[in-house]
Amino acid sequence: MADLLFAAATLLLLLAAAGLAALWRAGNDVDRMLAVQLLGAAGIAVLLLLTPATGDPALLDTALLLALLAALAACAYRAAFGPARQKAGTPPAVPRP
Amino acid sequence: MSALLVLAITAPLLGLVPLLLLGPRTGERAALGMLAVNVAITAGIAERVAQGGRALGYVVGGFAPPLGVGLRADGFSAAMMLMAALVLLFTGLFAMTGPGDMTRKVKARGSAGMPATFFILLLSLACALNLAFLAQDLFTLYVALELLTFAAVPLVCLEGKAGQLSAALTYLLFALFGSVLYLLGVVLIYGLYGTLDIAHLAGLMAQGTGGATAGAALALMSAGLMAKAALFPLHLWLPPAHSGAPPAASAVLSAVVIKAPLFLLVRLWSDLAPLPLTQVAGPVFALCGAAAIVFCGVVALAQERLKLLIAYSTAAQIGYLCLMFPLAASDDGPWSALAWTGGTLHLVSHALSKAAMFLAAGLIAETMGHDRLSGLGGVGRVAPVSVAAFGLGGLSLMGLPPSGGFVAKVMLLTSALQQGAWWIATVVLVGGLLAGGYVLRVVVIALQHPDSDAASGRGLPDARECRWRALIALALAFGAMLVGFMPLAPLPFLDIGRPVTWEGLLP
Amino acid sequence: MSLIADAFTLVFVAAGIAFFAAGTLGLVRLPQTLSRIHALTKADNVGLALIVLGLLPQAANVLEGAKMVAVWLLAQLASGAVAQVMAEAVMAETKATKDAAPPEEGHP
Amino acid sequence: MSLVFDAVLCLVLLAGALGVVTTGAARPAVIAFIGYGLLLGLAWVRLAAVDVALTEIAIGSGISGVVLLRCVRALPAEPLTPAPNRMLKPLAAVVSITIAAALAAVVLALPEPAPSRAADVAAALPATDLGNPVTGVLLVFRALDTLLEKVVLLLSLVGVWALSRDPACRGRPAPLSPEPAPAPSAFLARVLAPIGVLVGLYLLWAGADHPGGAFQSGAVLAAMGLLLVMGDQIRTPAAESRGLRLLLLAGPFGFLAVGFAGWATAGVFLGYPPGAEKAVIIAVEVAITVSIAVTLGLIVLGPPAGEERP
Repeated sequence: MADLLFAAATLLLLLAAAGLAALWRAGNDVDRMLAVQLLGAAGIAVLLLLTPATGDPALLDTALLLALLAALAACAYRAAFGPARQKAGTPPAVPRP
Repeated sequence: MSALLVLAITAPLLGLVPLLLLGPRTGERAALGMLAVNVAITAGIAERVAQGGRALGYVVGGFAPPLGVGLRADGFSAAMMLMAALVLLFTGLFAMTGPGDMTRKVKARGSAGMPATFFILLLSLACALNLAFLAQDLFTLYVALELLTFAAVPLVCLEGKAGQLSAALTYLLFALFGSVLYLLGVVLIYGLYGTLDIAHLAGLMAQGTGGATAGAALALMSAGLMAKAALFPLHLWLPPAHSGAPPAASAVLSAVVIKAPLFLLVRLWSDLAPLPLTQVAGPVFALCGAAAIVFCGVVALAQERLKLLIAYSTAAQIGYLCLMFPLAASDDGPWSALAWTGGTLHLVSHALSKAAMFLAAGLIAETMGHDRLSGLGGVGRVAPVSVAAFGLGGLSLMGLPPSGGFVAKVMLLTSALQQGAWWIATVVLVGGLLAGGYVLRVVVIALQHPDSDAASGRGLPDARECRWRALIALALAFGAMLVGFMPLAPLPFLDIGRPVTWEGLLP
Repeated sequence: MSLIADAFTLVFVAAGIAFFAAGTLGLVRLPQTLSRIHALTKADNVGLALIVLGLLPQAANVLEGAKMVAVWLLAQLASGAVAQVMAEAVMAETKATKDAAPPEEGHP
Repeated sequence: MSLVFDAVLCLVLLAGALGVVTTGAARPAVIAFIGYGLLLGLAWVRLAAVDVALTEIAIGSGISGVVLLRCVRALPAEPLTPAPNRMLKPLAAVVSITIAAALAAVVLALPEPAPSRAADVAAALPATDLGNPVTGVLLVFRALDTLLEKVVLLLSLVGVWALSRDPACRGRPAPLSPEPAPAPSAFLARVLAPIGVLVGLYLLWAGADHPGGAFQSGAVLAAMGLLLVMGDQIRTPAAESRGLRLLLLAGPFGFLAVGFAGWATAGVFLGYPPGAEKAVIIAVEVAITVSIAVTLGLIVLGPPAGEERP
């Protein structure tokens, strides 16, 4: 069973990494933040999967912390790059093919 | 178990409470009181070590090393602690808000005392230095280095000028880089031996089980310490940081802050590393030291600003201690002991004289409104005491009698000649000549007739040096002179408690 | 009994991963930032919910299970709010740049 | 199978690190760094260092993210000076790779099994009533280091405050955002912060026997404080406030007071009173948690702006 859970965790990690890589090359900064959020969600799921796989209940606390602090980065991003600081000429979120 | 060791670390910290909670004047007085208490404590430790003829120890929390951490004062650390405590107290007195400092005229000239933040940093430095000299655990020493860094870097940018900020940032980056390297070395040592206590490690390392990994760990730690001590070629951060800081801050930075990593280098290679390894590493350090003496000495000669000149002189003088390594590690009985004493005395006398010189330079710059050498002609007339303090301090740098620098350099020279290390002897002499060049250049300019500067069209200002502050600088310079009255022989006090062991000190 | 529990876990975890995959695909393929935010929330909410549900039989005790549910609830709350924050950031940026291009259309 | 997971994690970590350093602009680099901190947290979990993982997630990914995003805001969009030398980057890469390879070789040469003090700690731990050996090492066996690290933290705040225009360090730090908080941020702060405070307190409580403890808890509390500031729910505090300064001093100096009290009760500095070890240790943990939270938060907020005009 533990092996299967590890396999699931590996799959999730690969999925998040793939999303990250794809958005990194083509996206703007908001998209990059989204990719990091996806990584955070996958990280929570990975930690949850590892808890029964390794039998260490303390991993749940790390998942809890990750869930809590994922929001902090988004909030900080918004506070740091409000429209007041927006440089003219930065392209908006361009629709991609 | 000597309680004084714990007090040496904690007493300076107690001074932070009034500084952060009460008004600046009350806090300042409390801070100065604590710096005086610190001198008393360190003097007490030195006296006990000398009386007992053996090291003092304290086991914190009652858990003996290697599980817990221990503090230990031998002759070498006691001497360094006392020196550092004295320099810190004198600088504190120099920086305090003195009589007449509150008048508007003085305030406009910017010579009022330093802000409360300065005293917070000064007290933290006292704690950090005492810890660096006392701790016997490589990780506790890392904590000491961190305390030192975080107390020293803000000193550079206290006035918040743009140049100071960038100098402080460079300093911070070098210091943190040094911390990382040091910590990497500590990790490797723990992975090899499973302990971080110097006495235990020295025993384990002497058995030669570590091999190349132990050497790599020591090299990493040394590189980190070299970055923090601004040893050539990692000295690039020092001149802008030390010359840009306010004078009282420059004085402690140059005199004592860089001495702690140097002290730890000596600890590492003379107390921790086995002798064969030290004999391999010694010439490398000596080469760095020689390069520092010659290169930074020449650069100091070319400086146009007084404070930068002194800062480069610091980078050069650090080199002398490194010349000591191959001489002290040669296993040559009395001659290596003489080199060891010479190196230590050089640390002490350089600290006193450099503090005096930076304080004097600060007063000169304050009186004249600038510190460009070309415009300092005749400054001896308006700032005679400061110029005297600068000159006396410079005497020690040149290595002329009677001064601490003279004794130290003669000891190094004798040891080098007796051991046939001609190139080291040459470097000592060349370094003295270079120091003579840049110190005398300043003194000659200061003693010129002011009219000889008529071309520039500027006379001397009406201002006079702040007399009581100049006297403090002069007292420090006289301290450097006093070291010069040591007999030219190995000092038994410095050898008390070596090699490092906990025998007889554990409860 | 344990076999049934394991099978239950496997089915639900697999389903959760499928939703994560769908979310990732959406994040990569959807044309506009706002719709990509939508995809992200899918992965966050449904995928994580299915995985938590699947893992519940594996929990060592009730407390552990409760903690898993708490993690999911917290992630729900956070990701929902984060989606709003990021969407607001996109709107603000688009508005501020005042580009001639009209705001993004609302369908993929 | 766990080996495959670890291998994938290592590869993703490497890719993440490359992403941070090769991304040209500052903003994407910082965003990548936030994600990289998250991955590092997973790596620490796999190294069985859950205490470190908690710290890495809270500090490396959480609080440093806020600091770095703030820094990016302060930077000009275009760098003022062009890149110094085209050869510099490849050179730095070569040097870094060489150092990494050398370190790897040296680490692989370490003896196996690694010598360790773990057995000593395990033997001495029951006397302290603690279940988490990490907390035991931090607060009992190496209490001096921990105490002084708290002073280091305080000093770093003093260093930040030294950058204030006002030499007496009065006034409030500038707000994190130049404009009023948008509604979603305010909502997030209102709802998430109370839960976060609960999580922080839980980590502190768990720290005595399980991974967690003062630093992790303090970091979470600081993050929640920053969230409240970013959501405009609270104002940045005034630096000269006596209460604030008492909170800053509570940790290091409360610990120091306990250390001195140990002289009276246990006969040794930083000893704990026999029989009441756990109670005193928890009291110390609470005090340092409060100080860590306040200090970290204030470090992120930056230097006070000077005395306010009435």
